[in-house]
Amino acid sequence: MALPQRKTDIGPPHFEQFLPPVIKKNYGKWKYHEVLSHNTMVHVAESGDKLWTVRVASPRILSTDTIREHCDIAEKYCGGYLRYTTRNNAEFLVSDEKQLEPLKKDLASRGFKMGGIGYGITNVVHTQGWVHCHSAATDASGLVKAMMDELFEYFESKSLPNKVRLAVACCVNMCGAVHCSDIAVVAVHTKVPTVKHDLFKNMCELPTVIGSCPTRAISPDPANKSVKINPDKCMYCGNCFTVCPPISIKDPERDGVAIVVGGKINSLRSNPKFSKLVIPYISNEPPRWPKVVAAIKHIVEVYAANARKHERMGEWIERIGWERFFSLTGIDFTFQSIDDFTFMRDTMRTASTFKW
Amino acid sequence: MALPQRKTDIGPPHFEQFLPPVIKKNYGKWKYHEVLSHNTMVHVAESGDKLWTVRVASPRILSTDTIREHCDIAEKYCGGYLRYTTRNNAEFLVSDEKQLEPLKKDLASRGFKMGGIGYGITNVVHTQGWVHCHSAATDASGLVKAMMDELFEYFESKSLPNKVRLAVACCVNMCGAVHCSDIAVVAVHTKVPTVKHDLFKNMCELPTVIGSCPTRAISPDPANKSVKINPDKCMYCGNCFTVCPPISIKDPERDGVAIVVGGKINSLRSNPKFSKLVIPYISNEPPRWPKVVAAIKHIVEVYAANARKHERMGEWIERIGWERFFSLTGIDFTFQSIDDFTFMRDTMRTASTFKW
Amino acid sequence: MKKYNTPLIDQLEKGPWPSFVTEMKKAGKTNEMANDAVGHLEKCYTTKMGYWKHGGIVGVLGYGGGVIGRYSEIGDEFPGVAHFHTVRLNQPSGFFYTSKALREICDIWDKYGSGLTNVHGSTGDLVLLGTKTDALEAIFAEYSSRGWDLGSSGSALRTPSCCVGPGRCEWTMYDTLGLNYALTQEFQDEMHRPTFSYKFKIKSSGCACDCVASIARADMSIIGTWKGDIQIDQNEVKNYASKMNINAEIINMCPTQCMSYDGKELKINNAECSRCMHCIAKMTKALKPGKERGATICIGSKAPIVVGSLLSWVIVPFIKIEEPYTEVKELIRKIWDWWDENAKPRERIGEVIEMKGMRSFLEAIGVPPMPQQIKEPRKDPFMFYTEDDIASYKAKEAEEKKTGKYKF
Amino acid sequence: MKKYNTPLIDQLEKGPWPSFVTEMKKAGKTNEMANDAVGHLEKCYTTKMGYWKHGGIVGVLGYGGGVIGRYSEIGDEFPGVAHFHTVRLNQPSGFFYTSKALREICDIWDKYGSGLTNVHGSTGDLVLLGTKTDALEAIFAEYSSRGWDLGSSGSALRTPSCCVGPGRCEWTMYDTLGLNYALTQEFQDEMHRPTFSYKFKIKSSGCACDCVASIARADMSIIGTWKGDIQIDQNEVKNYASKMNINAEIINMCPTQCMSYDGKELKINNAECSRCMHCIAKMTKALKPGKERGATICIGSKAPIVVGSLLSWVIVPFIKIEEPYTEVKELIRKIWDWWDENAKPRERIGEVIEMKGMRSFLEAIGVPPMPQQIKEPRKDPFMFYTEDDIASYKAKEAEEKKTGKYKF
Repeated sequence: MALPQRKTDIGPPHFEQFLPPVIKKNYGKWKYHEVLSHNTMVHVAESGDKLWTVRVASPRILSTDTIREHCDIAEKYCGGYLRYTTRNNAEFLVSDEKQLEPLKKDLASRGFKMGGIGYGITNVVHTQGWVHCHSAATDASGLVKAMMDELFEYFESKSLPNKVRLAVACCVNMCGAVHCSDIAVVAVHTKVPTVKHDLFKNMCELPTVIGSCPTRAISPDPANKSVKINPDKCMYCGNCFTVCPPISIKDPERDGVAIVVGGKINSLRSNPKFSKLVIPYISNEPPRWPKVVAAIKHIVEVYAANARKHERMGEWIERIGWERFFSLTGIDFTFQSIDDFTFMRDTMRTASTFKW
Repeated sequence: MALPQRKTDIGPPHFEQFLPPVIKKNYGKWKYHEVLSHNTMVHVAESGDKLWTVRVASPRILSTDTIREHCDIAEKYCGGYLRYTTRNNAEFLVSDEKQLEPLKKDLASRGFKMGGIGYGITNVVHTQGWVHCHSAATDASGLVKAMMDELFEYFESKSLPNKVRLAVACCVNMCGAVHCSDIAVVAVHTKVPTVKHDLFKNMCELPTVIGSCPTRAISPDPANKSVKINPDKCMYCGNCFTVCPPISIKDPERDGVAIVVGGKINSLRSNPKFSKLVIPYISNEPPRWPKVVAAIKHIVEVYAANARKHERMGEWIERIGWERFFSLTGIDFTFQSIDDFTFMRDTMRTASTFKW
Repeated sequence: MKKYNTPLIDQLEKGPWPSFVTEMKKAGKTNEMANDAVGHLEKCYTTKMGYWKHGGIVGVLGYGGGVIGRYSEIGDEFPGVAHFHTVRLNQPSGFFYTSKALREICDIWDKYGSGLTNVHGSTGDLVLLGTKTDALEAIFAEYSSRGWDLGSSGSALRTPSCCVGPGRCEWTMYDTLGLNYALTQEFQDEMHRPTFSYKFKIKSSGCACDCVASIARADMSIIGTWKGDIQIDQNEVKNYASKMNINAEIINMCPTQCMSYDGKELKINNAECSRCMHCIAKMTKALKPGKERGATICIGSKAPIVVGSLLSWVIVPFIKIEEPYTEVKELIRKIWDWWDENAKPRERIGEVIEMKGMRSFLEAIGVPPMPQQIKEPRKDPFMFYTEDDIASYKAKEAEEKKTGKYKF
Repeated sequence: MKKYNTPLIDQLEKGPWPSFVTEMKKAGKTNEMANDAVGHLEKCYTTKMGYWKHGGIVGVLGYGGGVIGRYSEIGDEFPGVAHFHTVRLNQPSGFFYTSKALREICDIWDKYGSGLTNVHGSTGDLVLLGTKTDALEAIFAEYSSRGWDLGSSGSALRTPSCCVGPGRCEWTMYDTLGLNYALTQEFQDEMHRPTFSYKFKIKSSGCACDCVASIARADMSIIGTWKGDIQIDQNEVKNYASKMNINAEIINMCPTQCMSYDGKELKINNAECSRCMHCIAKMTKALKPGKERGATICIGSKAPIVVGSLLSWVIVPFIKIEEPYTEVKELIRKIWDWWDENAKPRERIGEVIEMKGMRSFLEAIGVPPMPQQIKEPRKDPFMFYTEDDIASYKAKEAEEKKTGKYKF
């Protein structure tokens, strides 16, 4: 069969054709909403119309079969409309309350997991990992699966002082807003990369490679028509590898993950915050990364036991002080947590006021 | 007359010989103190002994005649003991309450000004200025005199929400803790320095001059055996002039002063803070710098009218927000207040939460 | 179809959370590429290493982006993933779909690709995961003829994305879906033909809740905000009072301490409110944002590479966001012009502003300095003065001498 | 004696604040140097420029510092200030004097110098302002024979200074006067013979009120602090309650919110107290610091030159400060050793730590990493790992596998 006529620069379809009638009618005229449970919320329009949302977990990697199953459900209960969220969940929207319980029953019977609304843990922002990325130092989807299995009760039913936003980055490039999460896992390299000098001059541009290094650790190696890397300055970020394939940084036994905590995106109460490094290294342990999962669960539990209602992880930590976070969690404080990169001036303590 | 035998490395006299008997007796055993007025406080020892302190203003530059007059007073009322403070006031100490009023009466009759204790304005930390410094861009003592004449009521009797610590630096070298003052005046240059190339090679070391520049604006000028200064990078700090006399930066009509506010040293309630730039330039107007004095008085008055009790200038500003400080004082916000030096990352606002 | 033994990743099919391994196997039942992707992944888990090569340059005619080339180092062993390119399909604003549209997307993808997707990718595109070079033109023809275009990749405007906005949120301060669509359409050329120094992301959030994380991961963050008083329904406040401790949960958590509640009436000193959304988000029936609505524009956020992560900086405290969005579009073009003139290759705009200084950037785009742009003024008195600056200070002083009144 | 016409600086003799011009004129009545200093200053005020040259190298035999050479560019016009060197006399701890001692200092100074002084200079020395090169040896002989030594200048340990401490303050957590004297005596060589990369300042404050501003202007800041509970006299609390609003002024201003007062009893959760001194400073009769006393050692503060001002960083959260101060002295020598090995010329220690990293410094002086040293941990996951670090993580993990218990 001949291919249809291609069109360029048409952009995406206009979103309006995908809006359910109740949304089209009440577009921009919503009055308030209420969280009814971990899996359901209702939005009420100024017109009095109501829209119920049921949120369903997704592994983000979906087969077309599963997408079609989403479609089946949408057609059965939602007039064929559905949407996905920024954090990769599916959402089924009904404007007729009578459809709500049958929808949820059907979802449950098909094995779909509902939850992720309100003060708990929703889906994890993450990167491609070994599934599809060239610079991955770990698998992201596997870590997410292992974490969410363990934390599942916080998705489905159990509440926390506020949301806990999790993220996984399979290298320090950190696609997605991993660097501002309540808890994030970031894969790290720990060894200076090696350079295949014979391939360098054909595959890499010298100024680009030198410029790729955030710590100025790379300098020309004229004898080899290549570069050399100063081990005293290299922080193993892997950016040189990204711009120059003959530079190799992967090392199965030395690659691992670090854990950062206390970031947030929204401006509620306090400004957006970066996550901060608290555990510098855990060995890469596929398929279920038991120590990483245990560490995250431990941090969530200490937060749950100590934070005040509405306090995000980072707000709680800033109220009690980072020294208290380390003592409450029992996490070892290491040299790696002391910033010796761009923020040292603003992160060292400049007062004798701290807690013992 | 022959000179006496010199001794080296003997260090200062031991302080103990200069302590009044009441202090020797109660050394390290003070129980509490009370501020009795802007010029008098009493310290009470665990033994019940009391020590009254009367604080007296000083211009810091003292003639030996005036020091001898301090000595006369100390001998008359204080057993010959006296001390000076870190902020250059003189203090007369009496352990016999009966001496207190006669001491104060005598001080007043000789024209000495008493005050500077408690929540007001005490003496001004300052540098040498034109009186004695080679790199001065203004006179410090003259500015202090003009300021304190205008603010004198806050020294002698009028109270503020908390102390207001003033300082004057006659260049950005900022001897003394000028950079952490409630309000400080700092003299600035505003033009790229000129270089006398013919003198350079005999008087200056090339690497030292290049290294002296915080913004890497200086590069070698091989043709002149000298250096050249990139006007796009120079921030007129004058450090190159300090290490190399043939570099000239003074300019009577362009030199001026800037005003920084909101710094503090102690850790009470909040951590020590740097002062921040709010007025980037006022022309140098000796002998009495009327606009500088008016600006400082205005800031003090706005602070007095708006801060809560115990709030230092910087604490008040941080509570209300810097945007509100600018609107309350009516000070123009200029590009100079936006950090484009080392702290830009931490001083730009990264949230849509601010006040109109 | 080859049957792989996958003892390691099989362990990721256990447990309550939906399993991506199950999804991969599901697609792998009928699709050779997906099946080899399963075996390939098991190998990664066994050796604790990835095997994907750096992306090569692949794409569709006339476009410089939208497809990410991906090849395996061990394609001999897993021929189904020897080529395994990603196709980015530009998602509709707000991720709204009909089942009809999704089925069409799936059908085409099953025909040419692995049957595996990401719904959605980090930037927002609907990601079609794994196809071969020679299928790309057919894929593009099929999708574009049905109204779907490719998203973006490389040194280009990346696919813009936005929060659900007026589609389902009472707090949105402008039409995020509409703006997002309009910007995407306006800048098709900048998306599909990479001519920038590096990537540029635009994300639109309707309010300070920032559900698309624009402040952290967009070179341009457009965040809804308002002027004017928060609208209070005192009756609803009373209803909340019966189920929550308003003083503990609202008043005492207000960052500016601009509210009070005496058990009868909630009072807000709106002049001191910073519009953080806490009170509104917790008492959504009782409180509504003010009536003059628009957005704050922030610039520059990015992840750690190269010299550390940045959050976006406030540039324009308030701008109206109204159709046809001329003001925003013009601002974007001015921003790109300055970036283009000043950036070295692979420099994000935040990095260039850091290098060249905020003043250069603000002057180029015609925005004056405002205290809303900063958390606090500079500390060190090292600063640039132009000749014009000095002239204007001197002129002000001359004026003051005449009037006898200082202007600071 | 030449009589200068000084209309400009005469205006600085008016007003209530004591006038430095009056002081200069007073000295100038009988002293030619001081008289010319008056004329010289009037010229500065007239032209709005200074006329002092860069200091040349002058001093006394065997010392490399303590005297600052100062020459006027217009010495022909004002011969009395052609040479106008500064002599720094090392002040006694706490600036305590007897009139006898001061008179002796004045008499010698009138004999050889301008009769003008700074009581005191910024670093703490009693500054004798203005003398000639050929008088320096006589000045030193006269002062040193009477027990006074020179302070310091140049790339050396600068004259240490301290707050009034146990001399007259109930809050001092160690003997600041004693420590200051002991350190000054211990390091005479380092003060008088500059062999450092640049200046090094030590300032000792008895508590967090930091009356000598050590946190802002000392390469080594020694700030008194304590462990253990704040001592409360509940009766005195009641007395304060009759004259102040304890909840408004104390409880609500506590930065850690670790206090409460119900009108009867003041309670402090000492575990959460950060020892900021606010409550103690405002209720000095009722509250006293805890009983285990010592100091926090912070390193690195300086003014803006070269790359911006620094406040000192916490290095040793708690150290006992007790005679003979061996631990502090040893720490100082270790700090100098590391600085000496790593600094370029004119690099302050804070700048070197920034360049080389805190870890290098802490390891060299034998101090472990502690969360008390930081306000917050690093943001970007760019970090160094040593082979030993990795080995110790691996060993910990091996141990965990055995015990089945994780240690994070």
